[in-house]
Amino acid sequence: MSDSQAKYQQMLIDLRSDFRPQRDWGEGRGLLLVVGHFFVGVAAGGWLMSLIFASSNGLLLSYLLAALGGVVHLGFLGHPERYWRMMRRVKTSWVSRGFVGITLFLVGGFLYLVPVLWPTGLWGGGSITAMLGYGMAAIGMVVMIGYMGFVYTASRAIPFWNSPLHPALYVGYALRGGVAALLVTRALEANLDQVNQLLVLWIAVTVAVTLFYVLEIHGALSSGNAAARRSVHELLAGRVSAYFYGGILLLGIILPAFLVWTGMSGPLTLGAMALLGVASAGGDFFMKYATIRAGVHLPLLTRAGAR
Amino acid sequence: MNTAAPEFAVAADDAWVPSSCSLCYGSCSILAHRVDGVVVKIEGNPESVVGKGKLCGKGVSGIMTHYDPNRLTKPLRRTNPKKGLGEDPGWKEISWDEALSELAEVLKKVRQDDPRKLVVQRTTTVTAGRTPFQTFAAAFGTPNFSVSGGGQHCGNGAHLISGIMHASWSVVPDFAYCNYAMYFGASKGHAAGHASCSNMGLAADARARGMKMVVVDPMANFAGAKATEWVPLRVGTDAALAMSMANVMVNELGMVDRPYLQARTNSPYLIGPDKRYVRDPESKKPLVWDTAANAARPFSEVAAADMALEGEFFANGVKCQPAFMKLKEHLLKFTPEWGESVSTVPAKNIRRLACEFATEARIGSTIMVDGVTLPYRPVAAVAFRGNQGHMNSTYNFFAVDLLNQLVGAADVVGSCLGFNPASKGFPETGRPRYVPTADEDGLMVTGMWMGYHYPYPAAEPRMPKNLGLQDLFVMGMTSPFLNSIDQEELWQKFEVPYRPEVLINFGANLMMSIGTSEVVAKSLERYKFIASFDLFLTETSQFADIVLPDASYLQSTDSRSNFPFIFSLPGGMGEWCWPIRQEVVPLDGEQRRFSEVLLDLADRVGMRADLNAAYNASMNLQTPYRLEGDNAYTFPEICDLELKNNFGPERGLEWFKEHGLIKWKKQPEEVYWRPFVDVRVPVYWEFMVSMWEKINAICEPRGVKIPQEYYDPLPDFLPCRSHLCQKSGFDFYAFYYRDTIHTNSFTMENPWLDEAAELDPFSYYVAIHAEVGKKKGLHDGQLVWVESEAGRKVKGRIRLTQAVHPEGLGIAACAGHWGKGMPVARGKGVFFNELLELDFDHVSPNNLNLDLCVKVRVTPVEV
Amino acid sequence: MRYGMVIDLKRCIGCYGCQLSCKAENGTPPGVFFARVLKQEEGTYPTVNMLFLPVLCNHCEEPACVDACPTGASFIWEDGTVDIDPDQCVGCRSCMMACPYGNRYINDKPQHYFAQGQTAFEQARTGRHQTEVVMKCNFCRDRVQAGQDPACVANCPTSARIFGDLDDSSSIVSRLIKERAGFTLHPEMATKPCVYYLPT
Amino acid sequence: MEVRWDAAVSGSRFWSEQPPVEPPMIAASNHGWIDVRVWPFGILADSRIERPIMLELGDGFTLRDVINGLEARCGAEFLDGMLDGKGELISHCRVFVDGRMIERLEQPVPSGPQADVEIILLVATEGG
Repeated sequence: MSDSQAKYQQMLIDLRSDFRPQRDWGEGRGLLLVVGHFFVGVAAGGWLMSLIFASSNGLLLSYLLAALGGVVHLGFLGHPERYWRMMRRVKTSWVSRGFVGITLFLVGGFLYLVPVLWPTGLWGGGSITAMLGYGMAAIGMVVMIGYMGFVYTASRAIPFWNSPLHPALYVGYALRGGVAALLVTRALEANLDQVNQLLVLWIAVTVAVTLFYVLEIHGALSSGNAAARRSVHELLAGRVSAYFYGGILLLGIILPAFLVWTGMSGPLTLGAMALLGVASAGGDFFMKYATIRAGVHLPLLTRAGAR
Repeated sequence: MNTAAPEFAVAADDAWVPSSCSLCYGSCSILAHRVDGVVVKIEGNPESVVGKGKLCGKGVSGIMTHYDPNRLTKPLRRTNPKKGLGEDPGWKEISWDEALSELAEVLKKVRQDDPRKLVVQRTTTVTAGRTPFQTFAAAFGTPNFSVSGGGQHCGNGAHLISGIMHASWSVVPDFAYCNYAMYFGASKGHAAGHASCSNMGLAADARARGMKMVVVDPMANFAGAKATEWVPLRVGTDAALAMSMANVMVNELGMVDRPYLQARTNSPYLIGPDKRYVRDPESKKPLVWDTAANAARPFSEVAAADMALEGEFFANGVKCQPAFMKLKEHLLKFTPEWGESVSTVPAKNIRRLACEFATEARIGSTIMVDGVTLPYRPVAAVAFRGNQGHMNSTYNFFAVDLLNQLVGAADVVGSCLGFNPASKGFPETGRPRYVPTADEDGLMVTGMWMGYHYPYPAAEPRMPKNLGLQDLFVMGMTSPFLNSIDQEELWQKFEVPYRPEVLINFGANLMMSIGTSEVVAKSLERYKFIASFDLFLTETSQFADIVLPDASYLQSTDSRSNFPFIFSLPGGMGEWCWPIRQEVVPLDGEQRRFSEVLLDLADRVGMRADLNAAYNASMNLQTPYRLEGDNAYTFPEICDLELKNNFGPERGLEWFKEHGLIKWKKQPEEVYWRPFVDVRVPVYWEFMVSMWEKINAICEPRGVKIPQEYYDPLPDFLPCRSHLCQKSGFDFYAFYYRDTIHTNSFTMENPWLDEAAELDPFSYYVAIHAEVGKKKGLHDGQLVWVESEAGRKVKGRIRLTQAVHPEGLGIAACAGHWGKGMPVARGKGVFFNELLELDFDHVSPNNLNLDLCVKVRVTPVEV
Repeated sequence: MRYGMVIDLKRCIGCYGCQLSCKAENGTPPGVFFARVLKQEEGTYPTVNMLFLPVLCNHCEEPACVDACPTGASFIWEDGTVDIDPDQCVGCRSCMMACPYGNRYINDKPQHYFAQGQTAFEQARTGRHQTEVVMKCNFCRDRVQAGQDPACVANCPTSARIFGDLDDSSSIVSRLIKERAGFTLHPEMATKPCVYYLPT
Repeated sequence: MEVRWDAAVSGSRFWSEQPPVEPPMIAASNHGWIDVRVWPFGILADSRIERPIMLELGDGFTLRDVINGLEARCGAEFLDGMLDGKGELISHCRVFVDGRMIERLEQPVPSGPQADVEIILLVATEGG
């Protein structure tokens, strides 16, 4: 009982404040949603990269992450037993589209992956089923990469999310997650070929993502919306600043950048490569977590009082 | 079509029961929706005039007070004889028979010894508690009756002067016609108070119609928040502002209603050098100067138009002036510039407000209402709790009402009305019929009153027999001396022949509602035996020997939940309305209704005959509806008799249970009764002169100095203790006010109301001026100590706001519970009354109202 | 037919009557307010007024919440009222992120106000609501179907709240909006809210 | 334009009309002596005095006569709570004769051969 009692007391404090922090996504069970988003993002990017760099292990890892992401999403729901209803509003709801995308990917991925891993399996690599699976997985992957940003853009209650840059940002982070997944896979396979290409790709994607994020923050600050500004304050100097500096910057950018720098200028040990991948993925997670936790509701009273 | 036999008609229980709310003394009419034995909704009763189908936030939340699991269900007996603030009573559950027989034994002994040793005390919240407890005290034979903090803080000034000047319990603008309402320390339709829900609608309609509302208040969070103009002022200086305005109206503008002053006030009465009336030697009637006959003659023999208001004359061999002349000269010293120095209201605003008020009054105009031509004065200066909660209680209120009297805006169309001062009663029976009358000096005596003493003419001061010393301080109503720190010293000085021994308390939580808890605790420890009717274990019931679980208002029957009409029936035109309260759901546990317990107790004490006689006298029951001998009537039977007595034999309790109320049309001659009733209102309080002499004659030889300036016939500004405090660092005037979402200290236990208060910017906070707060390094929400000069301290959180006077410190309601019996209320809000000293030095020497403003210092709490 | 509401800020005195009559009518659990009152001061000393802003679901013509809802639990009745079918709600709270006015609440708080558990009232009224789903105001649909006003409108002591059909240009609400230049909250959010406020 | 304040309304008999329902009039008796039973209640009901107090008063007696009879029977301090300084009834002392309230001392009391006089002090001061 004390958990929901604590939630009630916190609700009263929030309702009293000028800027009501958004807690439903990100806190308590809401954490599962962030973890779900993270896995789905990395899985989608991983699948794409694995296809490009032809890494069947990468495909398997991505598929497992996607499945895990799906389950964690269900764990977050109030009534998981009604999950199938989430596909009924594809016409209007990005969450619905995301759900359909993940479902397509999981089904298609399974059909495509089985013959890749067990060539002698029930159906062959070149069989119709496999080709169908590949197609479905591809569509699913594209949706998984793209839909998440739009979910935030559609959230008019939280001005910080309600900006047009979010989709691009999440696409970027999905790709970065993919590169990270591939690096980790290659490290596990002790396979170092094309590593330089991967590192260059990682740098490019990271630069893009960081640029988007800076643009995002700048957009929020200059938007003239007090709630958006308050979110940035929470991000840079408020409740979630630890996740921003520690998670996004240190773990997500500086550490991997250092490893990349050592990798470029000298031999990259397998361990370093794996650490680079994990750290970069960790950065992705904290980016999503910090952005969600920094969300602040649009205040109904336009001007804050004398407080 | 034959209907199913009752036992087969298993209609699901789904009923809307008409009854009366009890979340505050307004007692608005409600419809309680009971489904399968559970009250699931409380709404206003559209049929009723009291609330007009609406309820405030408290009314609709009554469900959660009724179903509060912390409510008492069984009588409790104290096992730990030691009483004190931290003392655990060690409650033991006992039966009603044990409880009442023990209480009856104690009462019998006291009644034998000296019935005056019993003190009966009730909360103001339950209006229906008035008659049962007053009649019990009268039957028992004790004059010591009190309405605890509800009376001590709020009303000795407001009710006294509303009675003397408007023949009613309180005053309110005639919202239907008023164009310019000036509020002094009152909310009238914006927060709480008498008929508050009805007034909310009426005031909103008036504001929407364009009524200008000027609110004089140190804080702008209720009436001030909706005001056309908020006039912030230094706490407790209302009289300075009002007298300066009166000076401008009389001496600078000369805009007064001379015909009204001549015909309906004692302005023309000639005043001698000894400040008293010059009386006709034979008839003893006050003389006036007859300008037609150019001679002094008794007021009753001169046409009003011929009475002089100004000038200097000789009568009975003494130099004299009309009372109005005395007032006119008295006002000269109250210049707007002086007014500004005391109240901080800029002089130019004082002049403008006075001019607006006098102009809007449209002196001399008349209007037709329901075919009757009546005087029309569409202005009203009203005051209530905030205005009179000071040392200068009487004059703060009197000065404000002077503004009405000067322009004739008293109980006429659009003006300052008393709440229903006159009624011809239900057309078929003419009951209850009351109308103000004139005493032998022609001055008004109120027709109906809440207590059995009347505000005017005041009784003769005498050596006190009441513990509250009201028979010495005859202008006093609720008295501080039942709990003050100097009670014993004063009782000894005035040779009060007995001491209080037994207290019967009904719901009052005086530990929180009067003053410093430590002082009140000591007064409670002196009682030999305390029995307390309560809904919850309060901080006060911790001192009781027996606690009796009261039924809630949804389980009670009362024939007079709104009686009398002067208390909380909305003023102005419309309809008379007599609602009742009836059970919606049966009693549970061993809860019993206080009204029935009192009857049971009367039987056990053996005073049923006296109680029946007291009911006959107080309810004015006429044959054949009088209570006979010592018959053991039940309370519903008494209710039935009263309803038949007033509305005819076929309209008893059953009829009212079905209809919920009865209403009939108000006549213009009832609502705007002043032109029809030949009574004069005292603009010059001549009776104060002799009153002071008699009181001081008793007090001074006993070392109790009564300052004569509090008994001058004309109002003045007299500073509170807080205004005299010069100690450095003490730079806030702390005051407290009624919250719209709370009633006294009662409703913090209601979780819906507590939740709403938690979200309110002011309810549980200490409000100070934003710039002043920042300069002292205080930030919003900071935990601070608020400390009085005498070292009393309370903790609270700061709310920085622009809506308070720079020197003001505003605290809401009577909050800050610490007892465990009300867990939802515990620790919520700020316990303001802890700052109030409770002694003769801090009450008005005129009407005994407690001084509610304190000079305080604010310091952060080291966390 | 499009139901809407007009709230006259000149009349409202912040008595919380709407917030509490709504709570009594719907038995909402702690922390859930289908209607509530915001208070904010305006101006600087001494020209200060208090803005009492009663808020509730605006039943928008183009509700972002209905678009965001993946399951169709959030829908619009033919008379414009926005409602939730609790049997279909999956509890993903997307609608709470979409509503710019924050008038949607997840029912994950304690289902009773007193620590001791549910009162008889809460068993009868709060118990009717499913937990772990989102709840919101539906203009007291049962009352309106029975020809009554919503509870908050019926109880408002200052008659500041008026309920009616915005499509009917001769209705009181339509006329008041025109005559008194009714405005809505956050029009820039383009959800076309149907609760209008009349300036003080 | 000085409008006389009462010009608006003059000669209205609104408040002088008798209320429709009056308690039944008691025919004034002419039996010479009337035995009057006085019932003091509340604080007046001193346990030492047995209730009712029997008095014998002449026809057309007034309340003043009853008071004097009580003073003779029970002593002056019995009247202490009932009368004010000028010997008039104080406002919260209510006297009923056969159920009808009598307000002034000099008012002749209509009664049959036997009269019940109830006297009670309603002493509570109210506030709030």
